Formats: sequence, C-alpha cells, structure tokens
Amino acid sequence: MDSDQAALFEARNLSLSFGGVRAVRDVSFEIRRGEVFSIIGPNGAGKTTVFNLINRIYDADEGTMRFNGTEMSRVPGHRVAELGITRTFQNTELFDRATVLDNLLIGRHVHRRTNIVAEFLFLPTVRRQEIAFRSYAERIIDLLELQGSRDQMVGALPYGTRKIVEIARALCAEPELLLLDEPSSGLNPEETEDLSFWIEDISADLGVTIAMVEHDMNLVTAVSNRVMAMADGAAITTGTPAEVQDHPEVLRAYLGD
Amino acid sequence: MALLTVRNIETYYGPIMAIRGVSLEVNDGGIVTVLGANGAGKTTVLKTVCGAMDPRKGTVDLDGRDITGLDPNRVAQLGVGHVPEGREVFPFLTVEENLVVGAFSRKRADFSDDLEMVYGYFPALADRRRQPAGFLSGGEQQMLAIGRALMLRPRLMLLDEPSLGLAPTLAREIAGIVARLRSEQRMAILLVEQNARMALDISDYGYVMETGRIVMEDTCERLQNATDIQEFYLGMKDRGVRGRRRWKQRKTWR
Amino acid sequence: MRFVLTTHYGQDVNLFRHNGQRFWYALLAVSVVVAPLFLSTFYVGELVLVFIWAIAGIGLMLLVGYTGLVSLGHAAFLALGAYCHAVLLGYGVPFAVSAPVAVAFTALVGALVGIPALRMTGVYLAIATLAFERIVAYGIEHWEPVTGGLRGMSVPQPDFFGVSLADSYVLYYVSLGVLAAGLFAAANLLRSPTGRAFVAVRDSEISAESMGVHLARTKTTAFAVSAAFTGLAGVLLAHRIGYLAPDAFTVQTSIQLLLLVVVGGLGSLHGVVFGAIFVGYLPQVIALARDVLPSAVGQIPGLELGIFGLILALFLVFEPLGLYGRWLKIRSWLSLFPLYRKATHKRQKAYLRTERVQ
Amino acid sequence: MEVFQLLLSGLSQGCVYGLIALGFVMIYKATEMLNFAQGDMMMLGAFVAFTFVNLAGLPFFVGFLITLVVMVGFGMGLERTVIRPMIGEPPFAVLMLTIGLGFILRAVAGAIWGSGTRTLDVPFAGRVLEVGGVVLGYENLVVIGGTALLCIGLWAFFRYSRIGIAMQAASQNQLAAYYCGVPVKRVTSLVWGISAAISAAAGVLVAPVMLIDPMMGFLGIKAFAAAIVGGFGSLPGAIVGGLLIGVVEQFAGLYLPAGLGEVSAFVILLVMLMARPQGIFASMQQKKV
Repeated sequence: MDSDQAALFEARNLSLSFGGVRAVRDVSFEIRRGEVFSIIGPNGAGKTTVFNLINRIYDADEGTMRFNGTEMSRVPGHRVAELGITRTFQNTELFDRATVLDNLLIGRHVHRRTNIVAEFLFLPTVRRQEIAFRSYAERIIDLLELQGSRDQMVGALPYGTRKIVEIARALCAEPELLLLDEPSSGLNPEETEDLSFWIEDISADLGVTIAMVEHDMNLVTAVSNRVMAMADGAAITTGTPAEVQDHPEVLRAYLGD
Repeated sequence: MALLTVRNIETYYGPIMAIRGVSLEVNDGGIVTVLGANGAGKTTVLKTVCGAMDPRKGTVDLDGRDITGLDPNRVAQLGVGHVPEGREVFPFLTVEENLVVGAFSRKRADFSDDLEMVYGYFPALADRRRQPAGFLSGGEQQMLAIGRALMLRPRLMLLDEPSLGLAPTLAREIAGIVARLRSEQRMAILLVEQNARMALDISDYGYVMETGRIVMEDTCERLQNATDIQEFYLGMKDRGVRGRRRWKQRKTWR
Repeated sequence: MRFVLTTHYGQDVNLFRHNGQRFWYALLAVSVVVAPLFLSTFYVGELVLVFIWAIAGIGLMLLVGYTGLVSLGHAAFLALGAYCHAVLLGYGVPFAVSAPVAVAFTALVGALVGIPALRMTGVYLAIATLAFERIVAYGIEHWEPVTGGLRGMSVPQPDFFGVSLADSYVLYYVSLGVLAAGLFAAANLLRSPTGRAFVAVRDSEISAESMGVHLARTKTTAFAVSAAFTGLAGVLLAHRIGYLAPDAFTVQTSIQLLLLVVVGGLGSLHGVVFGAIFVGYLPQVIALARDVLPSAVGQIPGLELGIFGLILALFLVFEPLGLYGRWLKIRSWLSLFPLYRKATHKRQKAYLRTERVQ
Repeated sequence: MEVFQLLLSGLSQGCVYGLIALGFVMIYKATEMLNFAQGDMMMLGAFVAFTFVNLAGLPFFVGFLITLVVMVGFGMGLERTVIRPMIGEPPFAVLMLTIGLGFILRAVAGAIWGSGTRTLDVPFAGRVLEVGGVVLGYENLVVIGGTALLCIGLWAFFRYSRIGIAMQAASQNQLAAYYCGVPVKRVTSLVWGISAAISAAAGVLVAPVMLIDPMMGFLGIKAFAAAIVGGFGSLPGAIVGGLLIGVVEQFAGLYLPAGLGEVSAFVILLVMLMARPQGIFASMQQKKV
C-alpha cells in the first residue's frame, strides 16, 4: 500500500481520563481504506479504550475523529454502525439467548427499512426484507463456515466459535471499517491461523477495512499492513510490522528486554 | 510426595468444556508454571484447584487429602492462597483492611507480625495503608493482592498472571519477589503466566496448555530450549510476513 | 423429532414450520370456537377472563421476557385502558372510536414511562413503575368527577353491530378474536427487526448499540407496545366486569401479571397462554379448596395471595423456565427417551461480583 | 411552631423508612439482591414482639431482645432455605421471589395473629414532653433515638469488627473474599439475619406510632423509595432518603390536597430517578466493557 492513500478514519489528539488516570493521552492515527491496521501494546495500554472511543461508548475529553470525511466525535453510539463501523468485543458480547442466525440478523439491523406497523402485520415488504436479510446472513455464514451452528443458541457454543460468530455479526452490517478487539484471545494456535486466513478473506473478498487490537505478534505480523504500538495510553510509534517490532521503545515497553 | 496433585480434571462453563483432562503436580517448595495463550484454560485450572469451580471429573489432592469440590474458603483455610487474575482487591476497603480480610481464616492469631512481613516485602503498601485499595495503581494493587494471600501463611500460593498489565520493570520486580517468597517463606507456587520468559526464568517445572489440554511438560531449562516454545510463546519465530503459502480453500475438516 | 427440508428462506420466516403444527393449531382454534356451545354462561365468563389475562400478558411478556425490562406497575396500564375507554363511552363516543383511542392513550403513557427506563437498570425501573402505578391509582381515586373516585363508575355497554358486549357469549368471541390477532401481531413483531432489537437490548445493551440499535427508541417502543396490549386488555376488562373501581387495579394485579409471565415461561408466547390459564383459574381452585379445607385454614385472610406467592416462589426456585419450559423438557425427554441426560439442565456454582466501580 | 411539630413527626416517620431501607441496603450491598419482603419482615418482627410482650407478658426490653434473636434466626433460615438456591439467577428472579415471600409472610401472619390491628404495649407510649410550646411524643423521640443508636452501632460494626470488614469484602468481591478464606455463605446468612433484626427493630419502634397489622409491610415500598432517593448501596443514603421522604410526606399531607401526602414519596422517587438516578449519595456506576 502506498502511504498517500486516502484515510478512511482519522483520529487527532484523542485524550481520555478516568478519575484522574489518563487512559488515553494525545493519540493520533489514521486508518487507510482497505488496509489491516493493528494496535499492539501491553495490557492496560489503552488499546481497547481507543476502540471504545471510536465506537462512541466513551466521550473523548479532547480530540476529534473523522470517518469518511464526517466528523464523528459527537455522533450518538447507535449511529456509529450506520456510518459503517462495527466491532467485536474482547470477551464477546453476543446475544446469548438467541440463535446464531438471529444474532447475525440483528447485525442487519442498520439496513432495516420497515416500520413497526408493517412488522405487526408482517406485510410483504417485511417478508421480502427478512428473506433478503437472511440471504445476506447466509453469505457471511458461508464465508466464515458457520453452517453447522446456524440454529444453535449462542450461549451454548464453544468459545472459539463464539468469537467467529461475533465477527460474522459485525460483518452482517456490511461495515466499511471492522474493529476486532483481541480476536485471537481464547483461540488455539490452529484456530488463530484460520483466523488469519479469514481476516485476509474479509479484507480481500468483502473489501472491508480492518482495525484490530491484538496480542499475538504472529497474527499481527501475518495480516497487518501497518501497526501502531501503544504504552501507558500513548502511541509510541506507527509503521510496518517489521519496523514497529524493531523500534527500540517498543522492544523496551512491550517485549520487555 | 507432591503437595498438590491434580488428576485428570474436566471442568465446564455451563455446557462448554473449558479444561479437558488436565493432570499436574506441584512439589513442596517448588515453583511450577502453566503457560498458554489467552483462554487456553489456565485460569480455569487454578479455579478448579481452589474450589471456585467444581470439576465434572477428576480429583484435586492437597497433601494427600482430597479437596475436590470443597468451597474455596475451606481450601483457603487448608493453606492455599490465591492471587486471582486482575488482582481483585476490595476497592472500598483500605489497604490494611484488605490485609486483615486476608488473615480471616486464621483463628484470632496476632497477625501484626504478618502485616509487618507484608509491608517488608512491599514497602509501597506501608505508605498507603490507610488508603482505599481502589485508588492504588495497578502495580500496587498486584502487590496488595499478593500480600493479602500471604496473610494466610499459605503452603501453596496460586498466582494468576501477576505481571498482567504491569510495566516491564514492575513485572520484573514482582518476579523477583515471587522467587524470594519461595526461598524465604518456603511455600510452593503454582504460577500461571502469559509472559513466558519471566515464568520460565523463575520456575522449576512447566506445563503448556492449549485449548484446555496440557500439550507439553518438562523442566523449565528444557522448555526454554524447545523450538515450539520459542516460536509460540517467546516470540522468536522467524516467519515470512506476507505471501505465505496457502490454498484458497482451507481445510474444512475441523 | 421431525426434520424439515427447507428449500427456501421464506419457509423459515413462516410462523408454522410444518403441517403437523398447522394441524394442531387448527384443532385448537376449532375447539375454542365451538367451546361456548357446550358451556354455561359462568364458564364462558371465566374463559373471557383468561383471554383478557392473556392479552395483557402478551404486553408484559414482550417487555419482561423479550426486552428484559421489569415492570411492577402494569396494573396501571390496565386501569388506564379501562377507565379511558369507559369515560369516553360515557361521553357518548362510539365503541369503534373509544377503544382505539384508549389503546393509543395507554401506549402514549407507556412511552412516557419508558423514558426513565433509558437511564435505569432493571431494579430501579421496577421500582419506578411501581411508583407510577401508585400515582395512577391516586389519580383515579381522587379525580372523582371523571372516574367516580373510590365509589367507582359503571361501564356503558353500547350495542356493537347490533349485539351487546354485556352478553358473555359476544364478549367471548370478541376477546378470542382480539387475543388471536394479538398473538399473531406479537409473533410477527418478534420475527421482524424490532423484535430482534428487543432481544438484543435484553441480552447485551452495549453490543446492541454497537450494532446500530437505538436503545432509547427500542426501549420506549417496547414500553409503548407493552402498554398498548395491556390497555387493550383493560378495554375488554371494562366490559367484562361492567363496573370499574380502584380496587380492581392494585399492586396485586401487577403481581398477578408478573406471576403469569413467570409461571408461563419467560420469553415465549406459548408461555403467555399457559400462564393466563394458570392465573385465570387459580382463584377458582383456591375458592374450591377453601370449601373443602377446615374453616380455620380456609378463612385465613390473604390466603389466596399467600398461595400466589408460594407458587411464584416455587416456580422461581425449581422451574425458572416456567410451565412452557417444563413442557419443552417433557417433550425432549419423550423424543429422546433412552438417551436423555439429566446433567443437561444442571446448575453450576455461581459467584456474585459487584459491578460498582470507583 | 406547627412547622417544628411537623418536622419532628416527619423525622420520626422518616427514621422508620430509613430503618427498613437500611435492611434493604445491607442485603443489597452484601449480595446484590433486593429483598422486597423487607417491609413484611418488619411486620413479622412487630408481631413477634407483640407475642412476647403482650401475650407472654415479658418485660418490654426482654421481649424486644428475644424478638431480635428470633428474627436473626428467621433471616438466616430464610437465606439458607430460599435465597441460597437463587445465587446466580438473574436479579429479576430474586426480586420476584422476595415479592412472593412477602405475600407468604402476610398470609402466615394473618393465619397466626389474625387480620385485626394490634397495639404493642410499650413503656414509653402516650407520654409527652413539652419544650417551648412544641409537644414531643416519647414514642417519636424513641424512634429517632433508636435509629441514631442503631446507625452508630452498624457503623462501628462495619468499621472495626473483623466480621464486619469481611462482610464488606464479600459484598465488593465475593470470589476474592472466598479466596481469603471468608466463609461467604455463612457471612451472607448473617447479613440476612442482621437485616431481619434491623427491620424487626424498625417494627418495634414504629409499633407505638402506628398499629400492627399484616398489611403494615406495605411501608416497605416507601422504604424502597427512600433507599433509591438516598443512593442505593449507601447506608447513610438510606437514612437521609428516609428522612427526606418522611418530612416531605408530613408537609405535603398538611399543605397539599388530600391524599397527596400518600403519593409524595413516589413523586419524589420519580423526580429523583429522572434528575439524578444515582441518588443523593451515588455509589454505583455503569458496567465496564
């Protein structure tokens, strides 16, 4: 990727404190269209907090965020998905008492065009919409190979599958930017390797830009175009995986030696 | 004879099998580490040992006594201190009150000596003994959690990710204290860590877990030299960045 | 076990998955339609009450069972529907206007009550709805010129296409029709985006929001829809009891409605019907039991409510899935007979941890 | 003068709400469970005291002490039999369960003591103290004084006793308390026991001011409002919320249209929930992701 490619998402000088502790300090970065962008750093470095800021769960104390040229620092949380950003959560936040299919269909919620009156009567428009939603969800099910668990309750699925279901749900919204919060945690090395293929497929087949917070350096190196390293709430450096891994400060803060 | 013997335990989260037949041993005065990725089941092993979770199969023996399925407070009374992942101090209690709770299971003994012992290991805590634990920094909370477990005068300490979220210098300091505890307090330690380098440095024996199973065990020197460990846990793998060989249709027999 | 070969997504969207289901529901429909022919007026009246409970129960089930919002004040919506309808009829407004207006009014009030729900977690909300119920009860008791205060007011019984709703048989078919339509509408809603948004809010607000679900709108919608169903039940109830007084709508009524959804089985429309039958007939059973029991026991004040409480407690401790859940277990036991394993429904050690943070 | 009079009776009524609310808050803090039957436990306590003092003819203070002991046992037994199986169930289920318990308690009390109203014989009933034109009923003073004593006692218990500190530990992090060897189940039983005793004390204190009958537990709903207004999970908040509601009720009862005093507690509650849902003494925040 060449460096002057347009930024899909741009954060400038984000800062956030919780009761005196500065969780994020003056962080700026951009995510370019089509790339896989990773954020690495020790636990507590503020990586997930950055995601929560993008996702508008938290209000930044300072700084701005632009997505597709739209200023989004004050957009309400539920509009973020409409703008085209969806995410997964560190410990998965699925709808446990619903089936995998229903979870994916909720992913389609932003594309809802029917109103409640039509839904009460289940008018043909609603039926057509349901079938359209379903066929899109099936596309994602095929892509991520979830056919076997389609009708199972999410709460009863193994952890690894739940992680994949969450990615699938986020994809069902047809996002432009997908945020993955520690996608490999809880997966074994083999599943992690599969995950790296899926991330490549999502990027290549669906054209979705991906930003992820990740610990597993192998995964980060394998799939990322660019990496940002964080420590103590601040961004240390941004660059290619190789550059970042060799950065002396990163070595000191993250790898420990 | 081993102080702690875990035989073939299987533990479930609801219908999900989190650990599948794990066996391990900790000798008196030894440090044993369990390595593995996030979610491999390491924490579940500790929770099963201390009674917070009941295994559906298998047994846990402490000093020849079957402690499977006992409530965690009973296990604690038998001399097992637990430093849980994420520290889990009591945020609204002061540092000293936290430590007093730590000594709860010991009958009305005079524990001012123990308080001094803890403050000796962690002078930072002594300065803040009247402050609510919630206001401590991450490193201080970790010290408090270890100190709280020490108040039990444990024979076996379960340490869950003590370096989690700490700056590397602090993590090293904690590692040093763990090593000291073994020699000075003569307790056995079962250490769960993601920071494999640190864990292997201070431990005698190590187990490696993947998705709920133990896939490898050996002395720490030999583990440090094993290629798999170097690749996966010590980040020394020399891997091509892009353009790995792969078939578009990946394997689907999972 | 029955396996259905699905050849089109449309099939999965349908309410009935196969002809077997269609057959049983059709049989049920026929039997409730012909039932009054074989029953005395008293029993028809009791069945009407069951239908009304069920309609109100749909409302509460959508709120509690699907959206995860608890209301301890649903009696207020029942009262608002009934009083609004009766008052309008009293002013000579035709039934065809007053009933929809009453329902719309209740829905509006429901939406307003839903607003505090946006900032409250379950328990706070439960108390807030309870407070709301007390305030509505106060209004009804003290707005004498309109509601008749503590004396109450009689409900005008207008002719309805030439027949009177005071006639139990007429009311039976009207209520049955309303119930069927209500179940149909609720089932439709639940297989549509709004229904899924309800479930999403119930299971994880944070991830619902990140999937684009507007929490505020979804919760107010849930409250409005729930209140509308309950208000509709109130309209029918006004005709069923013929005379409205504040003591027909108390905290106990709210609790009975909750009992209905819990005993029926949270999160299922089938449960509503099971629960309504239970709540509708329990007082009868208790009344019968009083006659049989020695008078020292039979005449205990508050016995009926005490038994309600006991049953509620027993269900919560032993069968949190309710009657419908029990039925599903029996069915799966039957279909899996030799293979069924008890451990499938075993409970685990659980620990509480405060979610308060500093 | 009238204002002082009202203020005083408001304060004594508020103390009663506050006392019941203390019981709620204790259980809530220790177990995150809500006991909707708290008001009915108060009713039960009052009836038990009535049995020992009026029926058995014991001296008041002896009867009172026995009542406290009986109610501690009752609370612990309740926890052991009914509440413990509910650990891990959603809060809604526990709430419903305690609502059901309330109905059962009312029916049981009705069966044992009948549905009529009773008066507890107390040594301080009917006497008044006149200070500068303000008439102070002894029973009002006793309610206020008793509440103050109980609060100080509880405060000292939580501050200085090992079991009190362990209770707080268990409430803040149950699993970590287990790891420290705190027998959380026994501690939880004890919390229920103490909470039952507090509500029994409330029942005895309120008995001279209002009559005892199986329905008096409905006061518990207002105590709930008090707890929320004060900031759920805060012990001082419970008392402050109770006092606030007690005083407002008295004034609303006199200066506003008939019956508004009765609902003023709920109006305050709703206003509070809209304006400042965390209550006067905020102690809770949102779940972290």
